[in-house]
Amino acid sequence: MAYVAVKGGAEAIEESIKRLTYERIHANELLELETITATMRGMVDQVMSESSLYSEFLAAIAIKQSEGNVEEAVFLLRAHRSTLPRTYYTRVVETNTMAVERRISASFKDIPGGQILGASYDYTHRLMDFDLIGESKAGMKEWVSQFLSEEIETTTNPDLTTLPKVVEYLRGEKLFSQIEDDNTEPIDVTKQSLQFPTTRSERLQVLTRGQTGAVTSLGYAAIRGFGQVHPTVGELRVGKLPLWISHPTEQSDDEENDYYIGEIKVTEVESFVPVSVQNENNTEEMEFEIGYGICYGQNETKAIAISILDHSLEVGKKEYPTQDEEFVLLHIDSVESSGFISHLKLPHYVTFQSKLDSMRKIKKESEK
Amino acid sequence: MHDKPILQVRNLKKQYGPGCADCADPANRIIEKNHCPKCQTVYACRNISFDLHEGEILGIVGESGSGKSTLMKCLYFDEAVTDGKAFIRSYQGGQTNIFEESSQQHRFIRNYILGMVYQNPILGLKMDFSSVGNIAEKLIAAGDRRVKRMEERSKELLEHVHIPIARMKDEPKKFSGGMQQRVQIAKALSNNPPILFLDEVTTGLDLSVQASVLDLIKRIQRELGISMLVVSHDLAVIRMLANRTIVMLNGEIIEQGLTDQILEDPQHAYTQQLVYSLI
Amino acid sequence: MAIDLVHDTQEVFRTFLHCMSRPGTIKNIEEIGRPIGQHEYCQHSIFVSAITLLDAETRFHVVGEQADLIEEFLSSFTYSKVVDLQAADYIFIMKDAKKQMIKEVFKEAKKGTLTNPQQSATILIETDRLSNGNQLTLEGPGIAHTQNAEIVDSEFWIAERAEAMKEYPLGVDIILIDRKSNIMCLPRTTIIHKREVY
Amino acid sequence: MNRRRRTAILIDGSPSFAKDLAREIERNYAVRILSEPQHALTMIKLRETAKNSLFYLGEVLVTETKVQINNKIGIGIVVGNEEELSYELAVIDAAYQGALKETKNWTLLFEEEERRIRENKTTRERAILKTKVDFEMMDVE
Amino acid sequence: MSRLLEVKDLSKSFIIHHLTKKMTAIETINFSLEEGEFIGIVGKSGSGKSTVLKSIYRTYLPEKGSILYNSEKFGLVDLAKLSEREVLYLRQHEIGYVSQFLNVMPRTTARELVEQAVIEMGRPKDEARQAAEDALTHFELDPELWDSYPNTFSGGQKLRLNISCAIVKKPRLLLLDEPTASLDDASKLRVREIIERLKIGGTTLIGIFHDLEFMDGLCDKVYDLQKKIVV
Amino acid sequence: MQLQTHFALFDEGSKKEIRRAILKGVAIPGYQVPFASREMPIARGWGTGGLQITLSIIGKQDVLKVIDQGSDESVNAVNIKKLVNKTTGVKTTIETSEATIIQSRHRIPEVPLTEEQIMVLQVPIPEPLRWVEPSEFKTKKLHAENDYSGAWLMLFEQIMKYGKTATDADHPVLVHDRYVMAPSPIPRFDNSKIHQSEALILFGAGREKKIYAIPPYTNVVSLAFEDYPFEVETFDGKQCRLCSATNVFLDELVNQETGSTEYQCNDTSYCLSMLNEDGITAEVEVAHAR
Repeated sequence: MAYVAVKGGAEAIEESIKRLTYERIHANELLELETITATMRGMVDQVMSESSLYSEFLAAIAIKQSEGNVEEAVFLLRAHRSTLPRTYYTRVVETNTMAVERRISASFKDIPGGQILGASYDYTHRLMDFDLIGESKAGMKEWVSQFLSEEIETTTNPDLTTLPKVVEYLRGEKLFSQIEDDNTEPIDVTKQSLQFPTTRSERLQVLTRGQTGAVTSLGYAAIRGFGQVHPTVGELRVGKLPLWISHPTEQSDDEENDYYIGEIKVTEVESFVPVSVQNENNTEEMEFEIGYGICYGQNETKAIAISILDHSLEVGKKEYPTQDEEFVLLHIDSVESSGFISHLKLPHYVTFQSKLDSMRKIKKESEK
Repeated sequence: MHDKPILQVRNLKKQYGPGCADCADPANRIIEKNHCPKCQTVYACRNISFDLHEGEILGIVGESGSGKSTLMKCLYFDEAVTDGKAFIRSYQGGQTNIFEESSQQHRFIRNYILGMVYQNPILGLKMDFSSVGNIAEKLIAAGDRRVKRMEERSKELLEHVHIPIARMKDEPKKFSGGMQQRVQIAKALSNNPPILFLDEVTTGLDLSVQASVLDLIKRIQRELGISMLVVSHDLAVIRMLANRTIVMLNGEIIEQGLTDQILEDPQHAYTQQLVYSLI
Repeated sequence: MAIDLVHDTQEVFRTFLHCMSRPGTIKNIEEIGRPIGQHEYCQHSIFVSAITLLDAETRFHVVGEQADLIEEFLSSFTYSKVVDLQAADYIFIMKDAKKQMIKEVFKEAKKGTLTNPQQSATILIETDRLSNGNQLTLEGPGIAHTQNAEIVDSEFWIAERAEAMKEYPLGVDIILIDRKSNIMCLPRTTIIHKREVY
Repeated sequence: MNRRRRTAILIDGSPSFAKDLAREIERNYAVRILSEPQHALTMIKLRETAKNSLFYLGEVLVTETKVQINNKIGIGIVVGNEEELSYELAVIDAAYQGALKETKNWTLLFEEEERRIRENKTTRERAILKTKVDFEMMDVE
Repeated sequence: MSRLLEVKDLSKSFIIHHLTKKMTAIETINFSLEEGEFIGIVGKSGSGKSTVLKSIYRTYLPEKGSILYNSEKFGLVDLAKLSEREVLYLRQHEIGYVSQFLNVMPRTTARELVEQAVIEMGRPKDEARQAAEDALTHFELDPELWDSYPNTFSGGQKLRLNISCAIVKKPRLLLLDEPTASLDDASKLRVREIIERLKIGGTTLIGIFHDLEFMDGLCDKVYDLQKKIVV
Repeated sequence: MQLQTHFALFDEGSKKEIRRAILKGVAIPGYQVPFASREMPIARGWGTGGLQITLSIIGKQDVLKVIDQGSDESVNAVNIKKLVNKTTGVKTTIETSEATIIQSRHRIPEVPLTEEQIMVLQVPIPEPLRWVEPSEFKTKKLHAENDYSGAWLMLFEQIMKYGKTATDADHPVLVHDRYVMAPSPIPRFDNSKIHQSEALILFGAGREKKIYAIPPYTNVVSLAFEDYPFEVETFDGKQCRLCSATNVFLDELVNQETGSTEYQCNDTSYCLSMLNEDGITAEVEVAHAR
């Protein structure tokens, strides 16, 4: 019997992947993972935040593998997390335990504990620094030792882990209502698909893992005109949060017996949004509400945009797309949006043939 | 006369909010108008009971906030009742409290037994679909699967409500308010529902248009014998249409009677005020 | 324990999938995960069924003389939470369950909601014997024409099951397991006719 | 010393600190590795401060090791790709679980390391505070 | 002859809430009516003539007393306490009411108006059409007007249309509430002829008329509201 | 440190969750069961839903066939097959009758499926009402209330506008007289293959996080009005230029040299088996490899 072979894509795929490797390495330059974690802080932070997986080490591998393509790096990390067991949940992290590295408020000129600029691009003049062309290791070393040896004015007992929060100060003033801790168990969107209407925990989780650009754009739209949020940044903090987990099998709830496992860097924003509410006498009154944003690493615009969208979705009147939870939450995920857009590259000739058939028949019908 | 009402409503209650110590007990509740000043709970409908008989038009009149529209929405399942019962003669032999049925059954009742004409045609029509499509939608919902038959029925109804057949494929968004309202009525009538709800159907229309819509409703009722519940804040509309009238205030029925009696011999202070302001 | 969590549960699942897709069809899982020692509280096929379906994300309930012991045993193995009948995703009715309790199960078990009919209980019933005898006739999706079935003690729950299914898509789905580890499934779409006995 | 404080000093302290303690135990006892250092995920549960409700911030990569010394199991979990440290943490945890005699002498060492961590923290914070904006009013004579 | 209607101790007053005032319109009225009789009600302006008719028709809620009516459908009933549904039935089938005012839908023709009255009784449409034409011919409404809107009619034309609507139902009891109030003499005469014809046809009537002359020889008896006696 | 891939990639917890969703899907034919879709090593929209089902049901004994747009050798099909093979070691085939699991995008093979096979279809947009109602909350409610007038109305409007229905692939179907379902973008030609199918058919939408199923021997009816019957794509008078098959779904190709239109079996594996039966030796070029 004769044998008929099919020649197809298998070889082409192999060659395509080889070609990709060639593109990455043909210039014969080696990028160490340490170089990425040490010098690409912004990219590493963005990748960790969008992939919802905190690991500078894995992010660096992903960035290297994807040649610096953030979308692809996020994709790699997300796929990798599907293969890892999730063994623990942390104790509830209270963000007032943050070791602050930067902290500002736009609401007050000065705040208890002070405006601390930390490391920020905000006041750099965005001029190209051509000195970077000839940067040398020796020069770097010298700069650092000079920096560290600079006289530090003695500030009495600095403790950046117990800075008071601006919102607490205003709550003391009764400008915000005191809110009891709400210990409702959150829903994990990675274990249970979104069901509308969503809970607050689902919204915050989707927002924090959202694509930076998408979240920023929608946050911008919400304050520019396609939404109704007019926020003031009450407090923006960048710093490290310590993590604790309880013993996996011991039943004791004694926190003294917890494991400390390390810390993660986050950006946290509380935006103050004036809203009008009806008071007891049925007259309108102004009150502040808080929009909350937090994300991995130092991603300040993203965290602020999250705080705007958080408030937008809490209002949720759907007059604007930015208040429509389905519109916002279903479209900001990097892996989902880039995946579906890119699937348009797949062949569609069967569906196209079907469409052609339908159109030809309609044409015939109208010619009758 | 012992004919069974086509629709019986008993002790229908609808509240927005949880209620508090001051207002939860209906017997000694301290509220202002229809809401509790303390917890802001709104008692939109309180213990509403009435019967709708075959072929009659029952008017419900009251100012905004009286609960009349909420009542209508509850009966059409647009809103869930807080408590109460309702029975429809042609559904399960009138033995089942329709409020306790599932949303699947509610949809069935809406599709087969009820018709609704909203004040705002946007709520009752798909503005971007053809007028004939709009009418067909209701027929489809009621199980019709023949295009030709639905097309014919739509034409017939559009003619009935004086929409030129030449415009049957136009979308309602291209129509005037009065025409939209007439398409909506045609749609609501398409599957011959035994019960039709009309919510402020002439509000916002020009006077001459109002007149033609009212006339249309009356004619339809006469010719098809459909039972109607007409909600309006406008006594003139009620006078034109209703045989019997219920007056609502702050979520309660304060008076009911023959329409001419309500108009000429109103008993309640509020009804008197309403009637005097009409004349 | 010689059970292979990866491949044995896959095999059991495929059996369930086959039987759920073809109500009335009988398949045997006696040999899956063998050989291992006797389980103290329930037969092996119940145990492998449980570890196939249950994990920390699910909630279950056992009805029978030794319910507490079986619940503790399965829970420690799967981390699945033991809950009341009304909240259970999976309900195990053991052979020695009181008949009154079986009726109770069908009354109280989650039937799902119209928006989320999948949020309904799956009931695993242990029975003495399953066969394709002609006591019952089954009809519905998954069955080409009709399918015969014989389920020992089914008279205790057939009417209650029908009552639980009265508003499709609400309902419960059933996995039957007999003493010889035969499996038969009755999804909510299956209509059961009792053969008249003369 | 309780585990909460102990693990914080081991992880935040200098790498050699944990290493030295673990080596001491290894020299005197047989350490059986129950599970090799491996990657896993830990989900972070966080309280937001607008409504004080809880939500999941995301996962963090951890390295986890389990060891056994004299029938006592020790667990080492640490954020990041930290094969060695996670192993050392497990060994030290097991040592404390078994209340091995070596641990009796460690308390002072831990306190010493903790002091060093605190000093470093102060230096770091002072440096950060150089970026604090000074709003003090001009003195009016 | 049998008794069709008996009014016993009928009183009616109005409470005007915003004036916190109670106005008594009629008090302890008593009279009765045999089948086929025509009773006229007289009294000076404001004595409550219309109140009596409206109470019988239930446009006013009777306050005290009873109005016993021998219904074909329900037997002996008290119109003061009868359910609204039953009152509506009687209005559609047994009791007619004619006043000088015309209350109609704005876009309804004279013909449709009369047809409606028949259709409301549950008769088929073609029968209603025939009955309407008969009535309009009978009451001498110019056929040219049949398909126009009644708003444009003269007083006499409106009245004849009103009567047509009432009569087409062949009511057993017809209430005439000053139907001739605004008519010229010629028109009044035609109305008188119509009433005479009704009487001959066996309709029982209660009437209020503005001028007493009109009633002369038409009524079998007259009830004086002030003296509270039948004369 | 051990860095090796688990059998079928997923951790067992993920598989269990998907399996539970599949069983509920089978029990409620045509109903879209929500599940916590995992992120996969291939992109969303590239078959992650189908792949998640395949990886959750597959066992060592299974034989897998993967097709994309009718073709076993399309790059996407090859790629998915490669991933499953790499993580499970199962045998793969292009022979429809040999396979126990067939994962496909946009086609159901021409060779009738059997009781022993499971068909897994990849679904981009599982919601048949999505074009009538963009909100997921509302479409869920419409399904709950058995209100499909929107879907019918769309067809009605097409008839009003064009004189006939204008749907192409993914023509909605009514399952077991209750749920309206998107059959995935298979051509209308394939709709009848789901009705009373001998094989179990599973549908997976990864990005939209839904799984649904059609058990064997289930009534599946393409939505159509009584007086405007459902019509499939027709290839009247056309036949495959290679195997001469008729009554199959054909690809329309332009002959580069002559410029004329030619037709060829879309199901390449079917075409091959036809050719092999005839004893013709040929090499089928897969024109759309890219």
